[in-house]
Amino acid sequence: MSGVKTSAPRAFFLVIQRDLRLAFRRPGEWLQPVAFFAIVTLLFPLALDPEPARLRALAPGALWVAALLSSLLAIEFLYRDDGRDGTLEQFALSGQSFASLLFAKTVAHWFLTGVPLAIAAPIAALALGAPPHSLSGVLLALLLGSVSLSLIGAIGAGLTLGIRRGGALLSLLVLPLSIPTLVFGARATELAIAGASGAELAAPLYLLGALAVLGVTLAPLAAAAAVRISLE
Amino acid sequence: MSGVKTSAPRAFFLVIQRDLRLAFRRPGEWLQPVAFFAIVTLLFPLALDPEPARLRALAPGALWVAALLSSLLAIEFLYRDDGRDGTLEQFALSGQSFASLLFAKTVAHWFLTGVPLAIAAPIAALALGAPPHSLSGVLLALLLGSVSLSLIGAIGAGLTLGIRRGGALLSLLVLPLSIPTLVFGARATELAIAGASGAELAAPLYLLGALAVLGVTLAPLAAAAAVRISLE
Amino acid sequence: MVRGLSFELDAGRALQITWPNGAGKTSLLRALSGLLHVESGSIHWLGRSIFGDLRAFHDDMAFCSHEPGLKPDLTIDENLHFAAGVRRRCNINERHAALARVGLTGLQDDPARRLSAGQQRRVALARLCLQGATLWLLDEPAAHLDAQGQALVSQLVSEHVRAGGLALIATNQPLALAPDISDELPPARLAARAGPA
Amino acid sequence: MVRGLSFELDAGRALQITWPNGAGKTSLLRALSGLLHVESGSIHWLGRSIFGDLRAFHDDMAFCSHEPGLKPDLTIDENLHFAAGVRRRCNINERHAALARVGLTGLQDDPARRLSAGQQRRVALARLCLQGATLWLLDEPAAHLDAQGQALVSQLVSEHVRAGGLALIATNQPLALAPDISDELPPARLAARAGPA
Amino acid sequence: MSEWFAMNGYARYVWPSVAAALIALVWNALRARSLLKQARAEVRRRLASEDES
Amino acid sequence: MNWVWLHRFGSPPYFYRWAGRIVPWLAWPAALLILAGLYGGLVLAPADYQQGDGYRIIYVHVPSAWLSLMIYTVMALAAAVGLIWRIKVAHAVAASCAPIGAWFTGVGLVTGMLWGQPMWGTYWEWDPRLVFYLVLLFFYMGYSGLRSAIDDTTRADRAAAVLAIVGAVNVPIVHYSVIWWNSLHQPPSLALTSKPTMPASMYVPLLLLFLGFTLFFYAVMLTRARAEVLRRERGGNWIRAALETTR
Ligand code: HEM
Ligand SMILES: Nc1ncnc2c1ncn2[C@@H]1O[C@H](COP(=O)(O)OP(=O)(O)OP(=O)(O)O)[C@@H](O)[C@H]1O
Ligand SMILES: Nc1ncnc2c1ncn2[C@@H]1O[C@H](COP(=O)(O)OP(=O)(O)OP(=O)(O)O)[C@@H](O)[C@H]1O
Ligand SMILES: [Mg+2]
Ligand SMILES: [Mg+2]
Repeated sequence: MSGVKTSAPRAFFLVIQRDLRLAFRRPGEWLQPVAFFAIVTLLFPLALDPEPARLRALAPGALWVAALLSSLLAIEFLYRDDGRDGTLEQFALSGQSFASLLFAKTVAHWFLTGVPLAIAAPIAALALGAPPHSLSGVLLALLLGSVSLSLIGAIGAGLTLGIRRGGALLSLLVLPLSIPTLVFGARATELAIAGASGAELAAPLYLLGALAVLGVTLAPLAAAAAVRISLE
Repeated sequence: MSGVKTSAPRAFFLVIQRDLRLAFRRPGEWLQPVAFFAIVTLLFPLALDPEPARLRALAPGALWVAALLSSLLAIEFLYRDDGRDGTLEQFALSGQSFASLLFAKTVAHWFLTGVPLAIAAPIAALALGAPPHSLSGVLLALLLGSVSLSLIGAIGAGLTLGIRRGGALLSLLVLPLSIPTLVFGARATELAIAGASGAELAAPLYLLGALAVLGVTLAPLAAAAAVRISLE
Repeated sequence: MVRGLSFELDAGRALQITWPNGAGKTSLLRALSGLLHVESGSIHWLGRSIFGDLRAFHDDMAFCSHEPGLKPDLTIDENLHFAAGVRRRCNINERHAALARVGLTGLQDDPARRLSAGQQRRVALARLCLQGATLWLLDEPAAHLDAQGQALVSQLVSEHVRAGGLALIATNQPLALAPDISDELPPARLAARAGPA
Repeated sequence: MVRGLSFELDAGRALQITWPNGAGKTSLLRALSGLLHVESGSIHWLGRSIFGDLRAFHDDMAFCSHEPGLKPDLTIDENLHFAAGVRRRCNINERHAALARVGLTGLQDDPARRLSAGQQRRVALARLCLQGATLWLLDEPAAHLDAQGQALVSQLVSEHVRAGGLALIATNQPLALAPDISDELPPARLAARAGPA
Repeated sequence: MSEWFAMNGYARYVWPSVAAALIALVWNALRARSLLKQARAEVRRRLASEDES
Repeated sequence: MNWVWLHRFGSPPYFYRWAGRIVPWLAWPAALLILAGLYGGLVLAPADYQQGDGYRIIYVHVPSAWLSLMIYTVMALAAAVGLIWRIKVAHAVAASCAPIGAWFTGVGLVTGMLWGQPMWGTYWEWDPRLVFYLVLLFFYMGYSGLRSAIDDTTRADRAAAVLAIVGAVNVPIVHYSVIWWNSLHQPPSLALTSKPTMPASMYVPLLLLFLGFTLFFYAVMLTRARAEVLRRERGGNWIRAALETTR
């Protein structure tokens, strides 16, 4: 037996690889949040009678609320299975940095939900009557925003890990924290749809980026602490 | 041992009583969907810059999308715990009508989520700038709507029972089915906020009622069948 | 996944299934209880196929599966009250008697969440007694139980059987049952089956 | 919930904990592994408190808990690859050797979902071997295992111990271990503790 | 007096606010005391049961 | 520096007795101050030259709103102490803060809304200060929700503590929102540094109420914390003694 100890980066990528493979075994599963996003954005034209102007005014709100909710829906499963079947316990006892292994899971999760979301958003925006030239802005905003959403979500997921009905509680914990992302993201989208210049658009995008960076630096530690507590 | 066999109605109420008691052991849990509802409605004014007129125009859509999503969030747990810990298996082997026991669970669930939702809705409507006189209409619409939402949800919950990540899939199954309820509900709310007369309001409310009755007659059987399949 | 298996069990006897892991014990029990669809073959109870009137059959049958099926938030007594009450009326004295029987006296008002693996199993046994069924289907009844607990199981089964009941037990830790009331089911010819159970 | 317990274990020995249900076996193992916070008392490994450098301690320790910790969607081999790989590099031959060791040859490319209770246990044992730790903490290693499987466990443990390893085993089905390598832990004085574990 | 209650027409804003504050103060005070009483009683019960056993 | 005092307060018996002794000294002054403040504010103080008598809401709105922010700060600090040094009493304190904080956040909201109608012509406005204050309420709710959702007291303490600390970012946001965003909400009216803009007859009652509310909070919180400590200290034989000696 024995064999050399696995290096930290190798373990990191092993976990990412593992989660991606698990996901691709069930493509249905990680596409669901996107489908959810699509459906929710479509609900608005149904619930309100859709005149173009009104819809366009509504678009940023609808897009971002839908994005926030679907990322929330997805993040609930970030740790759940691994927690239930004892994998997290094994991670905690693996001799590797727990935080980095969990961060790897978050990264994989972002690839599987954040990126598809960002790609789906421009299409949904079109359906809500956004002009084509605005789409790049929409995409960029969601790409940046989804990073911090995933990271904030990771903390919430950790806190609600042990709990039988994490779902609803999770949203109660995560939504308030996500409000800044929501506000700046929607602002950026609104400007993009209104056809603002790159310079105007930059401001909210920078803020979104700043939030993302902040998240990357702080969230993994908080998440690891939360998960450790839930494992106790 | 032995003792008389439990009569069908007695078993029905026993299950309701059980679920209510379980819920009241954790008040936090069944209040969460309401909190979620509150937060989601709050997200819209944040995402859009809120001038009263625009908000009021948005209110019905926001209210009903939020209501739909939060009832979705809650329904996910209708069978989950019981399925996991083998209680449903015991129900299926109890010699009682499986459908009626499951229907009892749905009724309890509606008391715990539908009713609070209907009570919270008028307040949220106020925050979105609906005039006070419209609130009774809003309440009535949600009270009726939530019934069919719970029943439709019950079918979806049954179908996704065995599945590890029911959440997202559930929404895909349930949202399309709930669209009629959403449309009529939002219409009723819109009329109420616009200050329509009782007669005008009656039309969509009747339709909501019809949907509810339809649900009560059909959903329990479908749900029971679905759960049975997931148990196999 | 099990093929070419045929047996019958008459009142007053217990049948132990001690096939190796993965041989299909759990699957067999689930099939017999009507939970799992049987691909071919038939199951009869009192001479009639159980699928004729499943509910009547279930009235006479109790299945004790891997999961104890307890609600962590309810006290042990409440758990029994609801779980058993759905089938037969049973008053608090009966319940406490049953708990005493499985050696959990005093714990009746503790939330079930506190229980250890073996304690939960014992509650499941208490429920089994309360359900007052004739036919018992037990899957690994002795798992997680300490020596004294395993003796308890054998005792419960033999009493039940001696009182004219039937018991079908899938287990890896064979119970000590008097030969005059118990048989062993010979390993069935195994065959791969299509698709998940 | 366990109080006033003190023991030490030297290389080349196994220690069996056969306390009755609910005595605190699981809790004790979790505490020793550093998962559960100990209210009072200390745990030392190679003379140093484990809390000093928990990760170094974990490098030498493997914990095999109630849950097998398998991913239903991954094949058995993939499960081993990822689960063991996070700790030590191990190539496919090692993995297949380990599977053969626990009597699952031929199943390596089946999805873990298919496995029965006992088969899952066996995979967990294979993982344990691959992790190549010095100290083994085993919780109910023999649960759900048939006779032949239980023999396997005893064998694995004795080999590990004979090769200078340590093993701490919480079980209700005591393993057949040669007395020269194994002791039993005397029941600890139990005491109520503040709040749940 | 009555015109003091009237608050120059602001009565319907001022008094509910004051009421809200007072309710919060009183309720919290009473709640805290009852919690302490309950805890004490519960402990007493437990100690008693320990004594007899 | 040494942490002896911290650990002294960390021992349940000491805390229980100490709190029992201190509470009366907080409660009665609080009652007097609040009554005096209300009398001064609602009766003696003159009507505001522009807001008329409507401004009197300040005497309940500002103290409650300010208190709710202070309570969250106390809660987060206690939680951090409990998390770092594993001090149970600190967790008990944090747990006792949450419900009180939620109550006064509610009062701050209600009174604010009641003030908003006459002043801004609307009960609710989607203004940063108001929104983030609402978020504060959600944090209190989330904290309690998380606590009640976890069975295991120790785990509940620690998980909730993490949340409390994370949520602390919201407090400065609420406080400075009026300055950061151009909000229609009043800017700070009472700054300890600068000379107050309103006559003494107006701001003295406000000061009394600030003080009264603060003392009131500590009295209530400590009482709740004592109950919490009793509830948790199952097997402590000091309890027997404590029950006889302290009231
Ligand atoms: C729903 C509506 C309102 C909410 C949620 C609200 C919230 C708050 C909060 C949280 C504070 C404490 C700030 C701090 O201590 O850092 C505060 C202070 C204050 N509020 Fe409001 N408020 C509302 C409406 C109003 C209205 C309508 C007025 C007057 C027209 C008002 C006047 C004040 C004043 C004068 C202060 C003291 C400022 C300071 O010293 O910081 N508020 N409010
Ligand atoms: N969901 C499933 N899909 C496909 N095959 C399955 C499924 N569940 C079990 N099997 C297969 O059926 C066989 C019998 O499974 P079963 O759980 O009945 O075995 P068992 O006798 O209960 O074993 P154990 O003693 O370990 O519980 C096993 O070989 C297993 O691989
Ligand atoms: N979460 C918990 N909260 C409170 N008490 C608990 C908790 N988990 C376990 N206990 C108690 O701790 C004791 C030991 O539990 P543990 O699971 O360690 O027992 P065990 O020795 O593993 O029993 P078994 O052999 O049945 O697995 C039990 O009496 C149980 O009631
Ligand atoms: Mg089995
Ligand atoms: Mg155990």
